[in-house]
Amino acid sequence: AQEIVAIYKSGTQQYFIDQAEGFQAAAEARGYDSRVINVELDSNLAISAMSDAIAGGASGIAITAPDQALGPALATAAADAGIPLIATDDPLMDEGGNPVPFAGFDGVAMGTSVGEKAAELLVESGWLDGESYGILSVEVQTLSVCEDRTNAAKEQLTAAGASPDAIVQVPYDGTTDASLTAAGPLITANPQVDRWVVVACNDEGVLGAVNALGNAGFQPDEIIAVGLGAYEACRPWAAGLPTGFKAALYLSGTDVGAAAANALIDSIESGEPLPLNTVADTTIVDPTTYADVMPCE
Amino acid sequence: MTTTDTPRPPSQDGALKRITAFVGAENLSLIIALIILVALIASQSEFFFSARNILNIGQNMAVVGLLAVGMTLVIVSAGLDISVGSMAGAASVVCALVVNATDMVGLGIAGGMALGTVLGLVNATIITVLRVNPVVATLATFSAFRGLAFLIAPGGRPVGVLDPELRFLGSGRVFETEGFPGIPVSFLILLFVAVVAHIVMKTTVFGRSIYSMGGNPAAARLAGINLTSMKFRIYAISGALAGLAGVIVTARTSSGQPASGTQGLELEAITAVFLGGALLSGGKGTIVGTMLAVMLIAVLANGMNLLGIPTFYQLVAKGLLLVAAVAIGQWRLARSERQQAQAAAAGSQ
Amino acid sequence: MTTTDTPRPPSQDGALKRITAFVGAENLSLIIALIILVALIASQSEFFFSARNILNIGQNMAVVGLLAVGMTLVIVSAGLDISVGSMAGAASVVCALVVNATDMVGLGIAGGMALGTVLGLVNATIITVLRVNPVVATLATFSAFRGLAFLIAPGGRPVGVLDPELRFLGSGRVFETEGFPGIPVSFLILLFVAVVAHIVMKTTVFGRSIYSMGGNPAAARLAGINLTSMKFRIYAISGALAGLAGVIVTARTSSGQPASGTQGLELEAITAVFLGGALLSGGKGTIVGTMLAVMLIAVLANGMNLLGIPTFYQLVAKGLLLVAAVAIGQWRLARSERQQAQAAAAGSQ
Amino acid sequence: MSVHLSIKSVGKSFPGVRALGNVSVELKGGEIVAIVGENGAGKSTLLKILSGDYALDEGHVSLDGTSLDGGTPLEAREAGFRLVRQEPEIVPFVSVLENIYIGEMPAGRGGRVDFARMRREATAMLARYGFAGLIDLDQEGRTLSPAQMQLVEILRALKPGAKVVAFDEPTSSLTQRETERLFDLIRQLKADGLAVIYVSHRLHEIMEIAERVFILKDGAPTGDLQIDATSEEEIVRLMVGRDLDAHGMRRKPVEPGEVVLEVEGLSSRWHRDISFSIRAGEIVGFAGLVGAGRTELAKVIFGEYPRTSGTIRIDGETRTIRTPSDAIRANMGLAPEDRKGEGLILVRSVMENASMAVFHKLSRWGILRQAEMLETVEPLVRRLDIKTPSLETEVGKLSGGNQQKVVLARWLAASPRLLILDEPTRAVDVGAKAEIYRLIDDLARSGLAIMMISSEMPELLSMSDRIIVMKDGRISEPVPRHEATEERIVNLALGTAA
Ligand SMILES: Nc1ncnc2c1ncn2[C@@H]1O[C@H](COP(=O)(O)OP(=O)(O)OP(=O)(O)O)[C@@H](O)[C@H]1O
Ligand SMILES: Nc1ncnc2c1ncn2[C@@H]1O[C@H](COP(=O)(O)OP(=O)(O)OP(=O)(O)O)[C@@H](O)[C@H]1O
Ligand SMILES: [Mg+2]
Ligand SMILES: [Mg+2]
Repeated sequence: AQEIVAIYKSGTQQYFIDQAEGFQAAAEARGYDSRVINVELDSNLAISAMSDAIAGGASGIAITAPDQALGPALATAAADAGIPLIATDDPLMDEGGNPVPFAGFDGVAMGTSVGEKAAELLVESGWLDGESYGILSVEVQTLSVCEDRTNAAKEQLTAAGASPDAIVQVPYDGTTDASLTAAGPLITANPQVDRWVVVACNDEGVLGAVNALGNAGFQPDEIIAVGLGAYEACRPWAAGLPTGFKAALYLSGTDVGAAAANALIDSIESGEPLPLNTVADTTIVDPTTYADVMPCE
Repeated sequence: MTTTDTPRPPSQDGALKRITAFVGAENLSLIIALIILVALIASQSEFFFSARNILNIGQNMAVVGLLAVGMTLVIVSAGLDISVGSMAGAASVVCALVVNATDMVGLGIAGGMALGTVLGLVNATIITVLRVNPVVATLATFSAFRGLAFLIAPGGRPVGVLDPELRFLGSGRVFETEGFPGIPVSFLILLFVAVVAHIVMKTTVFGRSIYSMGGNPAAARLAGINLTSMKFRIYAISGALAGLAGVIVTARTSSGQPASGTQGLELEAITAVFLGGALLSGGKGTIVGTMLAVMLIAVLANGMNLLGIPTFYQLVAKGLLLVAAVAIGQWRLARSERQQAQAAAAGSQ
Repeated sequence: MTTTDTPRPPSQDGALKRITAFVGAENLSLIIALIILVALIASQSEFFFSARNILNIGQNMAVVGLLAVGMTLVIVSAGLDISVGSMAGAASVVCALVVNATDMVGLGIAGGMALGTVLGLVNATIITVLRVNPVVATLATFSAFRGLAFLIAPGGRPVGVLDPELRFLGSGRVFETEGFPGIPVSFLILLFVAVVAHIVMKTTVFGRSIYSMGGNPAAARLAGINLTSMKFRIYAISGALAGLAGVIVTARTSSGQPASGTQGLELEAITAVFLGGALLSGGKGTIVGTMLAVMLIAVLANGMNLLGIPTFYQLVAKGLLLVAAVAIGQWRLARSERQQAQAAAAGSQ
Repeated sequence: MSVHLSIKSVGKSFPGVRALGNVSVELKGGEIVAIVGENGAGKSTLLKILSGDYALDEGHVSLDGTSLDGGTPLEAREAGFRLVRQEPEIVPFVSVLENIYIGEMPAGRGGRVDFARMRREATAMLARYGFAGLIDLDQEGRTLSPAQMQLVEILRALKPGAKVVAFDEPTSSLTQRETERLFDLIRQLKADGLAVIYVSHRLHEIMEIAERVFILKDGAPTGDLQIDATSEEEIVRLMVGRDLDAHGMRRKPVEPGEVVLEVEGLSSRWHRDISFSIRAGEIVGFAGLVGAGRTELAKVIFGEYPRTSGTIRIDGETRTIRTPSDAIRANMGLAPEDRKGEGLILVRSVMENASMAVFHKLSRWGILRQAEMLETVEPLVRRLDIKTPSLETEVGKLSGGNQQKVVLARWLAASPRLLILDEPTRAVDVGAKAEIYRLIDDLARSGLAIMMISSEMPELLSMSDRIIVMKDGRISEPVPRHEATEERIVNLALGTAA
């Protein structure tokens, strides 16, 4: 059987674990072998993984690159080997500046959705008039794909009327614990704020900040936290506990993985080039709606 | 002359001298660095000295602090344990799973620490029985235990755990009163562990044997100290404390984190131990020094976050602080030796 | 008896013995581990032995290999350099910026290596002038240089660079013919560096002095070796090679990467050096051993990717491989010493 | 108390050497037995087997019926066997007190060390055996001088429960006075009913203290004699297998040449205003008590320790010497007294250790030339009769005496103008000692200036052209050879009237 390969920038984040599952299930359903390689946010390893995949006889490759700057190198490698390449989650450009076929939702789109939802909740809450509110933007400042998300979210918030001065940037490394550690002092440093909006690059970042707010004595109704991924947000919802998580963007990794696999296989079988965009759905979920669209464990 | 770790008969010195004797002359430079740092931060942020922020720092020290205490034992014994972060990750998952299954926080803590201990014994076995040097052995288990953590976690995913009692361990406070925000439980745990470790290192046969075996393994072996059994005990303790750190990660983040929450922790802990005055070659290092170093690093991180300094500058600042803290110590040492030499020269004239 | 690194006068032994003499008896265990591993992988994947895949492995070794060569010098001299990955990151960015600004690949390479050298000299200065121990010093610069890399990169973002010549360095091949995919340029660079380093370590005054100073610094100093200048040279070389590794990262990824691609490399490089037989206390270690270890790790990574082994199992497998490779070596050493002693006893009876 | 140590047909091999074969000897309480043999004869190996450090390959060892065949260091110690090692093993960052009690600290409740009791016992021990004032119990191990390290080893052995105490070359870092004190101690142990094993290369000491002498050659016993019934000559013959002048040599005076070393007004942390000179062909001996500062003087001259004032001239030229490499460039060489700590790189080969100081001379464009290295080292190994399986053997695997010869080989290879020898015959056997004396003499005759620090009075008296006595960082007027007597030197060292 022919084999298709997926390369993911991280194998330890739930979203990519889901994506790998979707990718492999779709391949199997259509009688293809599949392999998944994770590169743990390492650009150099991503290049190695790409050449390993090609050397291993892959007929098509899907990749979520750790960095969008890798686009030209990856596109050239695939073109040289004459196999189809599809970018997932983070769009890539080839050497000529043309987009590589893409499946999923990009970081800017994610950040925009999160920002929109947060802005909507903020406007509804009425904090914009009168209350002293702040916005915690939890960011991995060393990772461009993360910055894309939080920048887009912040843009939406300010567009909806939030003051740019209200934004407090919380640097972390993508983990819950780091977010918790970094958010603590920043909350302390803004004692005038009695209501907080929280956005981040992932659910872990939001969770850490929400926990830090809890530690600082904030009640759930004083927090508007919008998750990204929904896998942490859904837990208190499922348990029926009050929480600062008011909504979250649910990304179905499984769907993106399956869409990428199917697109690759279609192209291999038909000999046609890949479609430029294979769109998968994103959904904003909240405590009342999440159960319809996602599992929660 | 530098201080030794043997308690001397109590003298009639002033309080200052007694403090110096306790922290050790070498650690004075850490205290100096800490004071300068605190002054700098406090001058820039009025919030630094708020009770809440101080306690916040204490709380944030807990995870690295626990690892650093275990690492101090390991490094003083002339070993190294690079796997602590991975052990903490595995223990964090086990703790979450146990609490979810049994609803008993005590069992969760015990489970996490037990796993840590077992993994520590695995390290010791590789080092003693297979005679693999500690750096390679724990670099290997650094990888293997991390893999294990993901394999334990169903689907390799973080395990959510919402038990309020467990949460109390991570972010609860005791002695909370009007105006005083209370003392974080996780800090109290660290404090307790550090004090016990300090006493063990200073006054027990086990502790003194660690200094001997680290300073001169041949001498220790020939004097009848069983290096193998010592290593088993030391790595088991390091593992158990890593397990406890993992439990606290679970409690703080309300989820068992196979890797996130524990990445790079080994370097943090190692940094603290060396900054606290330990030597790579073993035989030297104190719990007091390590804890001061942990505090210095935690204050720096807190201060920089408080002042909203971006990550890039934080990285540079952390590097500079480390160099400065050790360089101050070296400079003081050199100066005091020069003075002693001059005094000796003058005296014999 | 264990081997030493001094070449013996050529003898009339068979080819096998000469190979053994070259790789060193201690490294035989690495070769055994490598053979077992290759057999295992090849039995599972038809692609493993394809020329393309073999060369692929060579290409993937380049970055870690270069760092490991520099690290070998550092560790043999009884030092440690934890900052190599960060130096590579900073050099990667500088290389990309220079190539973008000047369109001259040579300048980009020079720029990256020059920055690495300067940062290496910074390490040496902290270690010798400020007398900070190498672990703390390079843990500090590990953080500071990473911060620097982000500060150099405009906006802290990766710097794209599309120069085809630079790309050739990262993924080009030479001697390409019909049926033979050619030899990767990056592998040739590593090979060249490793051979030079091997010759330097084995036959030059500088190389032998590294062994001496690592084995006993006090004795080396009394024998006239200037430890300070040695350290400057050693850390500068480590920095320059880290710079070159950074250049290759840029070439491979067609972008200057401040961190991604260079994170965790220090542990990889350190792992290779110790796996290759070096001692933490210094004075021992060879380039051949290190390169074998780099190869072993690269083959493992490639094989696991070929076979599609999930990340979690990869982590565990890597740990097991490390332990097994060293344990085999220890076991063989013990056995051969026992046999030699028995031979000596029998001989004189 | 009746003590009975029995060693039956013991054998032990290392890769490449059979260190001991078929060695049997019995020892009873109240006896002082010397073990002698050339460097590498297996003396230390035998003692290490008894102390549980090495496992024996064949044979049996028992002490008062307790078998020590597979013994660990702990079992050997508890059975009552105590070893004062040739190379003291000191823990650097803990106090002398802890160093003494390492491995057997008295524990109170909860495993807490009873420091007060340790201090009491140690103080009592120091007083009882006459060592009070020689060592500070709170001093860190790393600050000890070699003699003090030796003392720590001795104190470790003397803790209660000892039945057999073995001394492996205990006097190699001790001065005359300390040696006498040690002999008093040994006699006291004998009177207490303990058995004493005494290993030394100094035959006159053996004649003085031992009652029996057990002789090893190449790992095999060649004699077990009552001291009263033998002579130094006979012992030497059994040791080396031929006749040899056991008293070393009386050096014939030579006409000294130009001044090579001139030290003027040198002061340092340890020294005040020291001036002296050494001429080509001259050997100047440095005498003094332990702690007098001789080793430090050597290191100050060699640039290892800083000086606060003073000038150093070599061949009339003022040289700036701030580091040992400056000193080597100025044609000096220093063979340090602590060969393990400062002399040798134990994990490297004989070849490398011997050629280290001349790497530059043996290389072209920075590349070492194997052939020249071999040409330089091989003759030296032969000339000094260094016993080693090969030139590639790690120095750490050689016997103590052979290690010392490797240090000397290094400086012979460098052919300097001034050679500073700090305790050059420490732990060297009689045969090799005579050889080293001859070498030093040869070197002097070939025009070298030699500064020889030694704590062995006969060696100083027979080898030196002049003797300078050091006390508290100051030096005496040089005592010329014909005026030098043991009495005069000791008086100068003690500061008692001459
Ligand atoms: N650990 C070891 N490994 C290998 N060979 C050893 C080891 N220890 C001793 N030997 C060898 O065993 C032989 C006996 O050495 P030993 O130290 O017992 O001699 P010695 O009689 O004490 O000599 P010296 O008077 O020089 O101290 C020597 O050839 C020595 O090289
Ligand atoms: N590293 C050191 N730091 C501080 N003091 C030292 C150090 N080394 C030696 N000393 C002190 O310097 C003095 C002289 O040292 P040392 O005992 O080596 O003299 P010496 O004349 O060479 O004696 P020996 O007969 O043992 O060779 C002693 O008081 C000693 O304690
Ligand atoms: Mg001996
Ligand atoms: Mg001396």
